[in-house]
Amino acid sequence: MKKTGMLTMTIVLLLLAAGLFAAGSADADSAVKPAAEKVLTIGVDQEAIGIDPHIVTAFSSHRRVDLMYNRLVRLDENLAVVPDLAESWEIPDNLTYIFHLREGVLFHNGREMTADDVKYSLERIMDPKTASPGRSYISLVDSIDVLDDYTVKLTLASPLASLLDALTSNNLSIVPREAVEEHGNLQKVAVGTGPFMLEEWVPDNSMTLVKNPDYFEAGAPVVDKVIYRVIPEAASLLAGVRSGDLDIAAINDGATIRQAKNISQVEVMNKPGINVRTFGFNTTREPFTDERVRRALALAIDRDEIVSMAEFGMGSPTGPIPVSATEWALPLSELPNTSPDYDKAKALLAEAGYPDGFTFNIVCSASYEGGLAVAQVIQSELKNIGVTAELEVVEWGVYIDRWVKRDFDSMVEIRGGSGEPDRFLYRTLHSTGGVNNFMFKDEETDKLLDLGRLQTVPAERKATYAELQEVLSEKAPLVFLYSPNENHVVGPRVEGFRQVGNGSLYYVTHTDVID
Amino acid sequence: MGRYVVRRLLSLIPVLFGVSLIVFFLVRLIPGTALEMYLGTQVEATPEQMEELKRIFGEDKPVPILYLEWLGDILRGDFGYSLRTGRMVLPDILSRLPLSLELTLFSLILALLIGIPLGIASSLRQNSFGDFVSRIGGLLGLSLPQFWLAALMVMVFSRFRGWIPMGNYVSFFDSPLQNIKMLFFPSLAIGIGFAAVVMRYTRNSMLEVLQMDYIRTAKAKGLKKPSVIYFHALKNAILPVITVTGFNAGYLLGGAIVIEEVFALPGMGRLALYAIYQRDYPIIQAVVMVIATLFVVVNLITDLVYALADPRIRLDDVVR
Amino acid sequence: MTVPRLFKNGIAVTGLVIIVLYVLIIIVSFFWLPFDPSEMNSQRLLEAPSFTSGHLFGTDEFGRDILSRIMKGTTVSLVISIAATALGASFGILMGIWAGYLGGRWDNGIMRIADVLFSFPSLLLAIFVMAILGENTYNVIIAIGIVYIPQFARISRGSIIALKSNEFVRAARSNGAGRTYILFRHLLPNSMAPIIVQISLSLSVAILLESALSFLGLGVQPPEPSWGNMLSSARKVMMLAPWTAIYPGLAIVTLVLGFNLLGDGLRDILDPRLRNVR
Amino acid sequence: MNNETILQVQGLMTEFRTERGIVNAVNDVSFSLERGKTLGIVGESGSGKSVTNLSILKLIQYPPGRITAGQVIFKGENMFEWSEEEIRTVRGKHISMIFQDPLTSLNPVIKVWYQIAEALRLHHGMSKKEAKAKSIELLKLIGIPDAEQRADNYPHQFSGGMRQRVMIAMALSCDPEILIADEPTTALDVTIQAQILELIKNLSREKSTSVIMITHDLGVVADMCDSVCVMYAGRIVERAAIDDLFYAPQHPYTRGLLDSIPRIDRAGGSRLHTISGAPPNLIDIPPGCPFQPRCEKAMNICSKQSPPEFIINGDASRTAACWLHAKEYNNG
Repeated sequence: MKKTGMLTMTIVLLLLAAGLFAAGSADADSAVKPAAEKVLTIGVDQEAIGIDPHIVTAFSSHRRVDLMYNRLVRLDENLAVVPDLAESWEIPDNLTYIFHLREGVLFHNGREMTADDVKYSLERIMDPKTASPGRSYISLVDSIDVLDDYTVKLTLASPLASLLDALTSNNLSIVPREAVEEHGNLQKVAVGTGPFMLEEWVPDNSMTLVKNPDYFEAGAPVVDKVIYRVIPEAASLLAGVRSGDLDIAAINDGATIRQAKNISQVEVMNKPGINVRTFGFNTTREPFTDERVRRALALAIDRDEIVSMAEFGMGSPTGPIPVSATEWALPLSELPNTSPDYDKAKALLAEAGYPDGFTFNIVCSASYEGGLAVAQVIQSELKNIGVTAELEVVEWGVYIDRWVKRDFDSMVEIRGGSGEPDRFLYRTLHSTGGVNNFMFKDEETDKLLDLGRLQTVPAERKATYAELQEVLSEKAPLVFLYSPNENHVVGPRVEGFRQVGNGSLYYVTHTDVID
Repeated sequence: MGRYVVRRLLSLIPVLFGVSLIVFFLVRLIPGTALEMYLGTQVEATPEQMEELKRIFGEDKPVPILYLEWLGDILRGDFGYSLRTGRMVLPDILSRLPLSLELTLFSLILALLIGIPLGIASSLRQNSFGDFVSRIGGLLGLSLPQFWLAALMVMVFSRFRGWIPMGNYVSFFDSPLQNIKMLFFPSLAIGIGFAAVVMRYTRNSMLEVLQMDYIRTAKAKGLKKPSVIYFHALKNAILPVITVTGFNAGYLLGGAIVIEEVFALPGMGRLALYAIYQRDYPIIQAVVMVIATLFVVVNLITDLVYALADPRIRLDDVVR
Repeated sequence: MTVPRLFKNGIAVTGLVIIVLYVLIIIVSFFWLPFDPSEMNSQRLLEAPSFTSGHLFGTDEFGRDILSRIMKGTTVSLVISIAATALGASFGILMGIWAGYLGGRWDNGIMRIADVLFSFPSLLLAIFVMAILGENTYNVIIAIGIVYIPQFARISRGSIIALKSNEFVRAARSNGAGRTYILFRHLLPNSMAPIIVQISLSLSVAILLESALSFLGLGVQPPEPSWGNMLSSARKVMMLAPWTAIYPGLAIVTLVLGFNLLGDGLRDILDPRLRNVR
Repeated sequence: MNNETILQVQGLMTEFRTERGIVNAVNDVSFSLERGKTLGIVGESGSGKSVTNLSILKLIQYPPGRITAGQVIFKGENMFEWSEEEIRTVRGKHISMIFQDPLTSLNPVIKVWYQIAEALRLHHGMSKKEAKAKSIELLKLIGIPDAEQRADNYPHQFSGGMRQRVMIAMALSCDPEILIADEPTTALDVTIQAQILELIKNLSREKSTSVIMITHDLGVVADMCDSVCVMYAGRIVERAAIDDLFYAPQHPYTRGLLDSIPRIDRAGGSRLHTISGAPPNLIDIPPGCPFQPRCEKAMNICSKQSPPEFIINGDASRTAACWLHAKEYNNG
């Protein structure tokens, strides 16, 4: 014990000494440091799962890729398509797209980006071996031709009016061939053309990006360093901004945002996002095979109540096209079956043979995407028309499993929307759509979706999608509930940050920090 | 002693084998696969893409074959790649290990610093009002749900910059002061419960020891009260406390999941949790194996420390 | 002898009183609750506790009455804690006494299994079981019960081994008593003291485990109220409406404290080495 | 120096509170000890002899034990009026003790030399080094072979007799004026018993230490003591010089004790005597003589009134608490 006592003492003393020493040296460091390296710290709730822009599926990865790579075109804060690597483009017919690239854009490895890189990137995405989620966005592209170093031509197999919008996806970023060949893939390294370069990545802790000094946009980026910190708890994210540990935090939890609004030190930025919370039916299971039953349920749902209870008011009720896509979305008041009418609902149920209601399951999960809170409100609302909903609350992995296997009566989901109706609705509701989990097969819907792809005259397209919105509200394969706000809580040092609306952090490039 | 350590480490083999078997098949019983998690709900994949993905995610072979392959790999020290991030499993785990060890160590230190003095004080006034109050206080500490306490701490202390880690974990060797500052509340949230356990053991053990003849001898020698209590009594009373501390240390290594989650600390528990959510089998398997190994090693260390503290124990005689 | 001593022990009595109070709350909750615990009210979201509204503990983010939910949740918490402990204790004790009594190969085999289960972190094991079985109240019981098995196995094995060599066992055997008879009539009753203490502690830990599982979204599932899932959903709103977290938290703390007090008191009473003449 | 009274115990009462009631372990005990002499205190287990002696140094644990009355006069001062701190300075330095079971009485996790050295460092202000040297010296003195090496051992590495030697070394390290030996040989083998007793006898004689020898073994008393007190049920029932006790016991209990010793000089035919019955329960002692239920010569008065100590033959140091002597007194 004598010896152990001595040992303990020695360790404690050593630790103390080390502590003082390091504290002293740390202070010395900061004193010597040259004036103000500008560091912007961003808090996010999930770690990136790889950073190869062609491979990643997780939203958390997209948020990183945003700042390290460029696409041909990008979305601005109004969700409009604007130039990125392509300075301009021509669409001679609805099957041909010609892009003129910026000159003098350098990859992080110092080599200039040319049309060959565009061709290589898009072909890598199309290669099944890459297993890229971006493949479906450009599956209609028939050929990619390099016209000269700075011009590239895409030829489509059939018209796709939403192609430009699709090309804004991070999954269609332009990457250099040699980096892929050197590393096998780009999951751990970043060699893009973007405003920031990867400096260090400590998984589940932080990712540090440094300014790309050769970035093609003059004066950007403004800050020298961007640090992402992974903090799963919304409350902790807010606390971080409040204490000054974080400058910007992306928070999707309504309660926390409501609370942030009461805190004077922080600013809350929000706008309706492009995602849509949905309550969808398995249209191959009784009684949801009957359109009248689905409509009756839609009529029992009070979107405002759901937004106020499940999102603490931080969202906007929406129809089939997210309200943030202002160009396309019809106001809810112009769509049928979007406000509660219990009498009509009960009448429809009686007509369909369920005068006393029925019992069914709602699959949901406790994670944010799983919509447990929404399911609880729906459950309560459906009591008004005598329908009993039983919640099947499952772990997230099980939720995905059920989703993939289409094993549910009904399911609460959050769907990644788009400012471009074709991109959102075709895959969701066309009978051949890849994520048509409702197994909805409706000729009228298919016809309108196909038509929308062909039309390049804006007014004509608009009419088509207006009609589609009405059809979908009437046939109700799913109930479009609301678009959650995109929220950022911003500290006092931050200047010039703007939200895109699709969660992208692109405008970090233009953001400054002021002490 | 060397022989004893070797024997104990050898006994690790059947345990680890059992753990590996259980974990490998158990994780595959959980509905959903890593591939499904990877694709999520937003991604479409064509059939030929799916074939490729299934090969990448190791879903193209029967599970027993996969197990044998995996067993062969880990015997060669190859823990494979994460299905979620594509990174090598072992470096990823080893990078989390210091935090988990540190959190465990700090919580135990806090628990001992709080628990032992309270336990002694309580035992010296057995059945007094103070004893009653401190016992109830100790049991109260044991009754607090850790995450509740942690959430309350975040709520109250998050306004002070640098006190709550916020995902910004600083290694002890980079900045010890900052490191200790950040781990203080997480360690406290964990340590309070264990402090109660330590207090209880200290108290009970002190009560027992204080009745011993050798305490009477010490008093009869005219020793002052502090040296009777803190030297003669405590040296004996501490023995069961060592055992329980070691036991808790082993338990804690993988058990701080909830605290790591609330304070956003990148530790082993959280790694395991996320791996389960993502069905990242190689990670789950490796984490559980590492934790099980640590558990056994910590128990071994405890026994060694015990033997050091109690001269009556000679390790080579211990039959296990 | 033990029962009067129990009542002399202030700690144990305090614990018992708390537990009895909660049992009374359960009985009351079967017949009467202040509000319907699942009734949502969009006009009364996150209302602070007040006498005038009748929501003594305030309302949650769906406008539901927190007091009613806590009262309803008491049943869930107690049922889980008792059932899980019963499950873990019965399997664990059977394994432990069998291993301890038979010794040799049996002992080795059974205790290796317990070792393997033991070196699994308990929460992780519970998470595994929940993920495999799916989230509902029964599976919470099974998950926690499984976590308990090795603990009970170790304790009961230890005390059986300590007793096995005692005179009275030899005496019973020389009187021609059978194995099973000796085990259940002689050894088990005499080894109950540490097991009883472990049971009372397990009861309290079960409540904490349930709440930790719920925190991770793997426990009792809404809308059925459990203290754990109330706390877990309160986490989001606790800064806005602290009462949503404070009252369910206090409910957990007091009941767990009750079990812990009882357990600690029982330990005093059953452990003769600590028995101090007064 | 002769006949100087060094310690005087007067009217000592010690009780224990238990769940069943108050145990009067020591009930109005008085005796005195002279310098350089050895006093034996004899009695069955539970008769209160150990408690009496623990009470002298206030080593009774409270709760449950408590000294309720009496005086202990050490060199003319009543120690019971002293503070705890003052009493502490007497312990180990002026009055030290040896206990019955050397295994449990030595701290198992502390090295032997350190346990001996503690008192030296405390009372004589020795440095650690000096104290260790002195401890080794003491170990040699009491006959431990290889004392230098053995000093670093722990108690469990010693045999029973060796341990008791260590206890003795510890007790005598500071050259106390009084040594209280509480059944020092009970836990030992017979052969070792004699060695230990011899050791105590020699050491105490050398330094003219006064000894209180607590034992249930009359053989030990005969071997060691100058005078004897016989205790029964928390009281002294007879006191006498050593020869008087053996040749002319005055109390039936003492007589019983003596008769239960096998003796060579007794005729082969006589039976070995035992005292029938059991010692009384010390809770709620009935009125009358506590020995009365077991006494062959019990009279009426014995069950009604407890006998005071009667002085025998006018010698104040020769008493017996028995009503039989009341008659004799009256007649005389």
